[in-house]
Formats: sequence, structure tokens, C-alpha cells
Amino acid sequence: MNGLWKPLAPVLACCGLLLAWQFASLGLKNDSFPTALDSLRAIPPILTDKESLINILASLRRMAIGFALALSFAIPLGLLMGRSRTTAAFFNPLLMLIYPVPKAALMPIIMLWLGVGDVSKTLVIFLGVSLPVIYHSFEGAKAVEEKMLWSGAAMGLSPPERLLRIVLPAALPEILTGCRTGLVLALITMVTSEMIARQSGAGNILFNALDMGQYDTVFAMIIIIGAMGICLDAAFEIVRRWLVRWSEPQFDMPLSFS
Amino acid sequence: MTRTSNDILLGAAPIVLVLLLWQALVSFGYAPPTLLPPPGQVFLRMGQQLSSVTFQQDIAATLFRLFAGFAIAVVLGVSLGIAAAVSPPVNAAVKPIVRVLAPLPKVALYPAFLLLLGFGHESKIMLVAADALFPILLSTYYGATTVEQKLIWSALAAGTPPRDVLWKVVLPAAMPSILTGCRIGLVISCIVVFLAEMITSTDGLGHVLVTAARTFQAVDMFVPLITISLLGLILNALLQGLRAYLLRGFPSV
Amino acid sequence: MGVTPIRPGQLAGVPLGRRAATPIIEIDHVSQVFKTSSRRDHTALSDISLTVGEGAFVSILGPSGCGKSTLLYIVGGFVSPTSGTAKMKGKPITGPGTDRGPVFQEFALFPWKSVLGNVMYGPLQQGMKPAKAAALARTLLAMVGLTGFEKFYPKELSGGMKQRVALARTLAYGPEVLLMDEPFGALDAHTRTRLQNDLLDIWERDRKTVLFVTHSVEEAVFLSDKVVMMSRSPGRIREVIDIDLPRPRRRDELLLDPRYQKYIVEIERMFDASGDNELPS
Amino acid sequence: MGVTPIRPGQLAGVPLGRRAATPIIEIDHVSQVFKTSSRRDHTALSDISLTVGEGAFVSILGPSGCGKSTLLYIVGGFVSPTSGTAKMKGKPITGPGTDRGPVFQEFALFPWKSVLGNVMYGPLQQGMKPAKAAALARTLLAMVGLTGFEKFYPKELSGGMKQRVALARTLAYGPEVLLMDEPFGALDAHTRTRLQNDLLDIWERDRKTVLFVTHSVEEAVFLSDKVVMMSRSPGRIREVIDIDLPRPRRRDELLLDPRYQKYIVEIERMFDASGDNELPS
Amino acid sequence: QQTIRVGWTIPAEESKYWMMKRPTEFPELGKTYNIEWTQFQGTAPMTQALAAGALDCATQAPLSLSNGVVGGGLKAYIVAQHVYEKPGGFSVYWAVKDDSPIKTIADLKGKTVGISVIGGGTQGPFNMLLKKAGLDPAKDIKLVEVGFAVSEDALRQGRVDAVNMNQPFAARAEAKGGTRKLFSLSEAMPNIVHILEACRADFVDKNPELVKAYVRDITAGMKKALANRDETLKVVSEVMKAPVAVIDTYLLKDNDFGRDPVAAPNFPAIQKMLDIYAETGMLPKLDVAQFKHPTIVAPIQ
Ligand SMILES: Nc1ncnc2c1ncn2[C@@H]1O[C@H](COP(=O)(O)OP(=O)(O)OP(=O)(O)O)[C@@H](O)[C@H]1O
Ligand SMILES: Nc1ncnc2c1ncn2[C@@H]1O[C@H](COP(=O)(O)OP(=O)(O)OP(=O)(O)O)[C@@H](O)[C@H]1O
Ligand SMILES: [Mg+2]
Ligand SMILES: [Mg+2]
Repeated sequence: MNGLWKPLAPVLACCGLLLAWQFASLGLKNDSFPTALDSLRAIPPILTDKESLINILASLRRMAIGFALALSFAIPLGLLMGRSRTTAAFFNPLLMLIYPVPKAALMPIIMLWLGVGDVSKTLVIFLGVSLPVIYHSFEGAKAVEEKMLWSGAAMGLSPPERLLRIVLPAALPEILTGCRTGLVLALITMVTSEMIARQSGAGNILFNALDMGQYDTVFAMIIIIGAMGICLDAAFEIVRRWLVRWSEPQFDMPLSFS
Repeated sequence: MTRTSNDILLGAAPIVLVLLLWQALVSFGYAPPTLLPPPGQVFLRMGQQLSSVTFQQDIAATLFRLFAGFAIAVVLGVSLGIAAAVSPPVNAAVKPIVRVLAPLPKVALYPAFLLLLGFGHESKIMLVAADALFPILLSTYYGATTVEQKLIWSALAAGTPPRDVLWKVVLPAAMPSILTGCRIGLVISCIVVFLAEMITSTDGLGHVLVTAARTFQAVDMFVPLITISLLGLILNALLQGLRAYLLRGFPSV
Repeated sequence: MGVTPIRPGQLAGVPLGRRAATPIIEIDHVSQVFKTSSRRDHTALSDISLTVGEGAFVSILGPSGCGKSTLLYIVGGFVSPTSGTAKMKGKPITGPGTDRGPVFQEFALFPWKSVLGNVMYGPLQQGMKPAKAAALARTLLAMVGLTGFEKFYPKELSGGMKQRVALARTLAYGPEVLLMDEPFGALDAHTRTRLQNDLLDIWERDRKTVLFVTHSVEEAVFLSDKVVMMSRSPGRIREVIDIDLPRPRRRDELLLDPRYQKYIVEIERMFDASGDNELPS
Repeated sequence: MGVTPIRPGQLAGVPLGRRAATPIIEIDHVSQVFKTSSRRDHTALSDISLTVGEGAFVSILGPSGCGKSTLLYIVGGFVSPTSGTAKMKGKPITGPGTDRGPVFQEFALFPWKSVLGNVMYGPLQQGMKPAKAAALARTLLAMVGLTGFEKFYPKELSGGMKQRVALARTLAYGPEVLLMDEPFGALDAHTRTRLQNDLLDIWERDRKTVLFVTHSVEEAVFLSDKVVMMSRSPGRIREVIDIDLPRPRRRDELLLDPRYQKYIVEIERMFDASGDNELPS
Repeated sequence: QQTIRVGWTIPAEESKYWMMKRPTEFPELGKTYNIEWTQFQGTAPMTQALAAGALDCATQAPLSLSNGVVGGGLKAYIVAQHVYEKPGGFSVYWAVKDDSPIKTIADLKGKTVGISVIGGGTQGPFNMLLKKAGLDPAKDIKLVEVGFAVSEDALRQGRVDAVNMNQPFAARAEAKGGTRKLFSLSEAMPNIVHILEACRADFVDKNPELVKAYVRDITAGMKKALANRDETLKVVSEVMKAPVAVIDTYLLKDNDFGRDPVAAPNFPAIQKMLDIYAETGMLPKLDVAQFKHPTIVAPIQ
């Protein structure tokens, strides 16, 4: 029963959501809110079109680069902030000042230096992803049990080594939560970064359709992006499980609403 | 006392550096003032704007949407996250739905929100809530699943009904993680409320920016930008204060 | 000599109570197998049967890793055994209850609550008025020697202090059965002796049942009616020894009692005799 | 009788070494004050002076919460004292070093590493070849009786097993000075005795210096050259007692030695005599 | 081989769509020069991109271009024109529901009115018409941004009382029925120029031959677009990802915008629009001559 339910649950949830959507749109009778069926029907033409596929792949490439850059920047910064009060005091206000600014509003200035191409979009993705990763790494590093660090220090680990070999693994579960949120944000910023200026990409298809009022294509794209999200998330979950198998809870929580 | 004042000095340093860099970019001609006005001019204009009633109303509108959306996200995110962590049936229902909904680009749904909820507060609150919800939910879920088992056992043995264990043990024990999620959710709320106002609105800071951008009023464009980032800073400082109070028992640096 | 080794098989149905014959806890052919991360099965307890009579003070002795804590978790209802059943007052144990109060080896204090808050938790939970709960908590904290530390948070306490708070927290809500996992392990001899006496007082006065894990043979003999000796072969009961010493017990009197010393020597010899203790399963 | 109480003031400069007179650790008027969450000052150690000679085995006894762990942290260089200085080989201690190896009361194992990984960690860190480090780790694990558990993760171990892994982990990288905080606290008597003997062997063979916190007077007397008795008034040294027993020591021989029993009784009496132990500062 | 960075948008730039989708049909494109295409959402961001030097040429509306000149220090030349409102053809209009009590512009007082872009090209003539009807555009109506694509739905849902309509959405709404035209922009002035092609002045001055080639290709593209409607439908369908059937309802028909056969900018009409903007107080007075390059303007032989 349980073994069967696990892989089936997401499928069932998808079906449930699609059904709810179908009825809601039938009830609303609104051109900008097509039925689930219409949207699903619009998927194959997109996926069989070579240009669309190239578009989507281009987006994914930008996302991968932005995501990788963000991780390699945000994790060390977050860990450093978590273990050093001074670093945290130095960066915290600055980050808090920079992050709430919508990147779309800064586009004119970003364009000035980076143009309208891949670089500025990758930058936007990078910024979107790094926020949760920085803060989860930060809090994760803060909560690392001090005596573990002491043990490492006594074994001759230098401060940078301690950061890499003790704080990083100890904070890994929390960092990975940040990465997971970051992955979702990467997907979303990947699309929104193509809202204002675009050459190719999944957002290109989506916003074109939006401009043209072709809502079945809009929602078909949303479904496709959602599906990509599910796949990426599932892949990430496998990696995560493997990385933090040492921290999985030993017993199920003995709580239940029933 | 000295520690906090030190921290403030340290935190101010990079901000001053950024301002200097900004000024230098303008002074040395790396950016034309029509795109990047000098900081002095922006702050001067901001001072004037802050005392104008219409601008205050815009700030109020933005703040209201921000708080309302964020509050919904916190309440929903925390309760769903904890429920999913402790109850297998809820987990089975929530987890797949979250996996499906989390990666959806909510902005693309904004036109639909507009039609369903109108051009006023509701559609923006909805968008903010939809975007801020998932980081909070995920962090809560993570925090709640990693609660030390023996804490729950202790509480159960002390006679806490399973239902109460949720908010008497799981919630406080997951609090560090939840607050991290809230912090991210708060920043995302700031971004999204502004973005929504930029896309379609009749008021709010984002609207002020768009109007200025359309007519190439660079200084007026930067005033709402600086305002939102200062709001972000202040709100975050408040959240940090709350965090320090709530987590005083937990280990920290 | 009074020490009669009993084979586990014979045990079922023979209550280990001192004052009453009613069994309160019945453990019947319980086994516990863990799945390790390397996906192998690891047997922590195998075929344990044990009956504890109401009001009995039973100590569990055994080599490190033999399954003592696991056994307490099962009685506490925190873990359900892989096979076999555990009953409390004749009813199968399906979950934790206020009738069984655990003191964990790792203390498990609530880090977000002060010392006072931790100790008050149980009484408040059972509907006691805050003022009364605070007074009770203060009394217990005084008993464990922690007056003045009410406002400290667990992270600010030493190991032994945490252990004493954990003890006070469980005593505060007055469970019928105490499940104590090395509750005095981190304490100095002086504090330990004091708390042993206090525990015996509470036990006598409130007619509690105690299941007590310890590594000190001397402590086990001093406190208990019965000593359960476990071995790791893996996780079996080796012997159950009746401690036939008069109550109330005072250590200085007992020290002069040859039977007391004999119990200790006897039990220690039994341990030494078992070669299997150091072999991992 | 050999027990000469020494006032802390007299101590500075008097090395507590058995085999050598060179002081290796010098603690000079050290105090430690903590800021609690309720923003009050709490004194954990006040004006501690102590000199440990090279190769000495020094035990620290004291009531729970008197500052024993804090003292070890200061010598380890993990915490810098509020006032006073600690020196190692004449140089002020400014931070941790591989020359001083701690075994923490809370074990502090790396949860993401297996048992073997934890023990191999130090040797690998010091550039040992993985194969050699693994062999060394296996030897040490066999010594602490954990053969067969190499692939287990810390969360899958019992309390006593974790403690033994922590011990093996520190021994693995061979620090000159061992700072051991109740390293046998969670062990059964049998395992404890074995490990005491193993520890003494290593100490004799590798000429290490050991600072050893324990709650067992018997253990302190059996192992040490000197016993430092602390009191909580708060966190002071009350007495330093030379243990003048022949080496190498065997417990069965010592048990017949009246001096051994006398040391134990004497020290226990000293503890009982101090009324201040239970008073919080 | 040189590259021009060109910004574009949808809809109504058929000659550029031809250049994108059928580059082989052009004599110079891809041979003497290359184009790096970037699509934008509306003309205002492209004005910013031009001002920031991130684009060389882009589709512009007279208003956004003027805003760039006044506020952003942009210097640019108008080199070609895409669409305008030809008399008798399509004119952007405001629609209300059939059963709406709003009969005249004056009835809009106090109502919520949708406009595609606040401060966009249509707002000048719109403001003018409101003024003529005795309304203060700033106070008497509540203006809200509603993109053309959602206009129809917003109106039918009752979110707005009146909303502007553009192709192809107007054709779709009309086919469905239930809405009616309240007034159109042609009532303010004829020959409104909606979108044109502009290039940065410094870029033109530095690469005159390059821009000439580009402008020649735009003219060629316009000719192809007008000459071969069936192929144009396909090209537009590829660009907009919209089915041919939808585009067929209006594109290059009588109910469409007008297109100059050689894509020549109508400078007098643009000047008239600038005058309207000045009159309604949206901009200071501007002279169209500053946008006119002596030689580089469609058609180039
Ligand atoms: N972070 C802290 N903040 C405030 N007080 C602290 C902190 N850490 C330790 N203390 C206090 O310092 C005192 C000494 O603690 P320490 O851990 O050194 O005791 P100990 O002698 O090791 O006790 P035990 O035998 O119980 O382990 C205790 O009273 C404790 O409450
Ligand atoms: N989650 C787990 N996964 C695998 N094995 C486990 C797990 N928890 C406990 N064990 C194993 O079960 C056995 C018994 O553990 P338990 O904690 O009950 O021992 P114990 O008798 O309390 O020992 P100690 O005196 O050292 O506390 C040990 O061998 C341990 O390795
Ligand atoms: Mg145990
Ligand atoms: Mg200690």
C-alpha cells in the first residue's frame, strides 16, 4: 500500500489539481482562463517545435549557470557569515538593502554595462537564487555545535578548513533546504528575467503568448515549467537524500491528527 | 552595547562604500546621470517626496499589500509545513501539491489574478502570498522534520496531547528554521509587491517607479527604489529583533 | 545468599514486585531490529520477557550498547518493538502516556525554555495553576540543588546540571512509572548519593514503580528490589537477581551489611565471567 | 599518608609531574565569567592557579557545575579566560592545537561521518595515508570494543558507544596532552575498567600528559598522580592531593593496598565535609 | 561583417518579421551585415536600452522616443515607419459593453478606464479627446493599465467600464459581440503614427553604410509583406506563435492599420502628434526635424 502510494501520490495530486482547474475554468467562462484540457492540448505543438525546444534549452542553460554561480558564491558567504559575527555584521545590512530591489527595475542600468543578452539574465537568476542559499547557509552555520568545531581545531584544522570540512557538512541539511528553495526561485527568475527583454527562452514563449492573448499556450507553458520544476526537484531530492543520509530522522514522528 | 554599536558601524561601512561607488560611477562618467542620477540628488528628492501626502499614500498602499500577503504566507506556510511534517496523511496530500505549485512562475498567473480579483489590493496580496508561501513552507517543513525525537517524546510523556505537541514542541523547536524561511519570504514579498505594482497598479511604490520610468525621470525612478530597499532593511531589522528574542535559548555565535 | 539466577524463559508471569504481586509492566518476547544506513539489519533486543510488579524498583545493568535504552523506549511507548508486545497494567502499550515518565540519557531539555520553564512544563500541561506549578518546580529544583539557576537556559548549564533538570522535569508531573536512563550518570558522588536518597524517598512515599538503567553495580544494589542483568548476544536478559535487603535503606548502615557487599561482588563477578560482552553482534 | 592539602596560592610553580619536573601546563589566576541570557554575570571559575608537569596524570574532581569542563576548555584553547593566563610549554595558549586533544563530555562526533570516518579524521588530517589511517582506526576501535560498528553513523549508536568512538577519535591523532571530560561516564563497570587499563598503557608507553575530569573518586585515585579537588564557591581549587601509589598499577593489587582505600575514604570525606557544594553561586 | 543590435516587439512590424524569418530573401542581410535580435515588452524599455547603448536600432513610438530625448538625453534618427492609422482603416478605439450606460466620452466621468500603457503613445490623443469633452484626464477618470490582450476580458468581467482595443483582439471581440465602440483615436487626429524604426544617432553617424543597408532591407521587407499576403500570414504566425486563422481575420485587411509601401516615415504626422503631446502637457514642444537624417531615411535607393 505504502510502496504503491509513494510514486502515485504526485500523479494523483497533479490529476486533482488539473481537475479542480478544469471545473474552475468551466465555471468562470473566461477567455484568459482556459480549461485544463485546452492547455494540455497546447503542449504537444510546443514540444514538437524545434525552435521552442531550443528556446527552452537556452533558458535551462542560463538557469544552470546562474544556479551554479549562485551556489559557489552564496554557500561560502553564508557559512562565513554564520561563523563570524564580524562578517555577518558587515554583510547583513548590505544584503538586506540590495535584495528587496526588484531586478526588473534596475534593468536599464544593468543593460548599460552588461547589455541585454545572457549576462544580465544570468545575473538576475544568480541574484534570485543566492538569497535563500545565503540565509539558509548562514543560519545552518550558526547552529553548528561548537564542540564539533573545537574537535576539528584540536585536530589541526585551520579556520578555512574548518569551514569547509566541519561547518559545511554539519550545516548541509539546512543549506540544501536553501538550495531547494533556490532551485524553485531559479526556475521562476529564469522566466521573469525574460519578461522585459528576450532573445530566446521559455519565458519568451510564455510572455509572447501572454502578449498575444493566447492563454492556452500561456498555461501550457506554465504546465511545462511546472513539470520541469517537479523533475528538477525530484532529482535534487535524490541527491539531497544521499548527501544527508546521516541526518534523516530515525523514527517517524509519533503524531497524527487522527 | 558596544557590540551592537560596533555591528552597526560595520554594517554601515559597505553601504557607504556602495554609495561612494555610485557617486564615482556618475562622477567619472561610467553612467550618464540620465540613467543613474547622483545619490545626493536622489536623497534630496526623497526627502521632498517623503513629506508629500501622495507619496506617503503610495508607501502605505505598498506596505499594506506587503504585510497582508506576507502574513497570509506565514500563517499558511507555517501551519501547512508543520502539519505536513507530523501527519502522514497531510504529508501525502500536501507534498505532491507543493512540488507541483512551488516551481510555477506566479507572475505569469498575475493576469488571471487581476481578472479574478480586480486591480486593487487583492490581486497583489494574492501574488505576494503565492510567492512568499513556498520558501516559508519548505523551511518550516525541514525544521519540523528534524526536531529532536526525544523532545517530542518528553512532551508526550508529560501529557501533551499529540495535537498540542505541534505548537508546544514542534513549532518552537523548528523556530530557527521557520524564521529563516520568514526572512527569505519577507524579502521576496518586497520584490513581488513592487513587481506587481510595476506591472499593473493605480498606486504604490512600483507604480511611482513605472510612471517615472515611462517619462524618463531618472531621479524619481530611484526614489521608490531606495525607499523599498530601506523598507526591506527596516523590516528585516525588526524580524531580526524578534528572532533574537524568540531564540534566546538556542545556541548562537 | 538470596541471589537466585533465573533464566529469562522462566520469567514470564513471575512479577518482580516487592510490595505487591500485581504486574504493572509486562514485556513479552520483545525483539527490536534496526535498519542501519548501510541497509543491514541490526538486532538491538532479542526475545526479551520481563514482568515488573507494581511498586517495584527494578534496575537494569548491562554492557554499553546491549539495548537498555531501547528497552526503556519500548516501555515508554516511543518505539514499537519489531516483534513481541509490551503491556502496561494489562493493556498493550501503543504510545507514550503520563503514567510513564522517561528521563533520557541525553536529557532532551527544551532549549527554548528556561530551567524553570522546563520543569513547569509537565504540571502546566496537566492543568496546574502557573503559580502552583512554579512553586512545585522551585521545590524540585531546590531538591536537585539548582536553586538560583531558574532563569538559565539549557545551553548555559553544565552536563550534570542538565541531567538534574531533566530529572526534576519528569518528577514534576508525577508519573506512576519512572523510566530512568542513567539519571545520575553525569553527577559527582556527593550529589549522586543525595539524589539517590531523594529518589528512594519519593518512591516510598508515592508508591511509584521505577525502571532504572545504571552502570553502577553498587547503585543498582543499593536502590533496587531486583537487578536485571543484560548481555549483548545481542540484547538478552542474562539473569534477574532479587536484592533481599531491608528497607528503608541507609548507605552507611548497608556498608556494614555483609549481604550488601556480597551482592555487589557477586554481580561484578558475573559480569567479568561473561566473555561475550565485548563482542559486537 | 601522603595527602598534603595545598592552598591554591602556594601552587604556582609547583609542578604536579610524576616523572619530570618540567611544567607543561601552567594556569595562572584564571577566572571565567559568563554573561547569561538574563544579562547577569555568572562566575564559572574564579582565580584558578595550577601547574601540570610533563607526563603527569592529573584528575579533576568536583561537584556538578563547578567549572571542570570550563577549565578544560581554557586549557584546550577553545575559550579564552576572562582574566588570567594559561600557558602550554611556556607559551600562552591562544587557540586549539594538535598538541592538546579533547574528549568532550557531549562526545561531539561528526554526525555525517561513519564511526570509522570519525576515528580516521584526525590521522588523515595530519597527512597519514588512508589505508594506514583506516588500519590505525580499526585497531583503536577494536580496543574500545567497537569492531563491527565501523559503518554505523553516530545516530545509530548507544550513548556509551558514542563515548568510546569519541575516545578513539582523540587517541587516533596522538596529542601530547589529553583533556578528557568524563570519558568513561557512560560506560558499564566492565568496559570502564578495561579502558582505564588501556588508557594507562598508552599513557605509560607514549609518555602523555593527561588532564582527566571524573566523578568517580575511585577512578581518580586509581589513575592519577595528583587529584585536584574543586569546589563551587564558585569554581575554586580546594585541595590538590598527591597519590603516592606504585606504578604500574593493577586494580586487584591495589584493592589489597590499604593506602589506596585510605585515599578514597579521605577524599570522599573531604567532599562530604564541604557544605558549600549544593549552593548555587 | 558588422552586426546591428535591433530591438523589436509584437505586433505590427511585418517587414522586420520577414527579415527574421526569411533572411535569405534579402540581398544584404546576412551577407554584408548581421542582426542580433532582442525582443522587448513594449517600446518604453527599448527606449531605455537605446539610451543605455544596449541597442543600436529599435522599434519606437513617437511618445517613447520623445521621452527618451527629453528625459534620457537620447539622440536618435527616425529611419523608417511601420504602421499608422490610415483613414478608413483600423484606429485604436475605446470600447464599452453593449448594455453600458456610457454613451459619450463625457459619460466617462468618474469611471474606471483601461489603457494599454499609462503614458504610452495612445494617451496623448486620448487626453485630447477627454479635454474636448470637458473632462480633466488627471482627475475625472480612474485610469488603470490593462494590456491589450486582457482588455476584452477586463471589460466583460466588469473590472473596467471602458477599455482600449487593438488588433487582433479587437477583431476577436467584435466577432464575439457584446461590446461597442465608444470613440476612436482617429477622432483626435488622422494619420496617427503608431510605431516607427529609430536608430541611435551616434551609431548612424559612425556606420552610415551599415544603417543604410538596414533601412534598405526594411523597405524591401515592407514591399514583400504587402506583396505576398499569404506568406506574410505565415511569417507573422511563426513570430507570434498564433494560428494563421486568427491573424487572417485582420492582417493587411481593411480593418488593419495602414502601412506605407516603402516604409517612409510621415514626418508631418509625427510633428502633429508631438504638438498634441505638448498641448496636453505631456512633453515640452519638440521639432521633428531633429529626428530626421538628411540621407538615411526610408526609402533609400
Ligand atoms: N554559556 C554559558 N553561559 C552561562 N553560564 C554558563 C555557560 N556555560 C557554562 N556556564 C556555567 O558555568 C558553570 C560551570 O560549568 P561547567 O560545564 O564547567 O561545569 P562542570 O564542572 O563541567 O559540571 P559537570 O560536572 O556537571 O559537567 C556552571 O554553573 C554553568 O551554569
Ligand atoms: N537507529 C539505530 N539504528 C541502528 N542501530 C541502532 C539504532 N539505535 C540503536 N541502535 C543499536 O542498538 C543497540 C542498543 O542501543 P541502546 O542505545 O539501547 O544501548 P544501551 O544499552 O542503552 O547502551 P549504553 O549503555 O551505551 O547507553 C546498539 O548496538 C546500537 O548500535
Ligand atoms: Mg543507553
Ligand atoms: Mg562538565
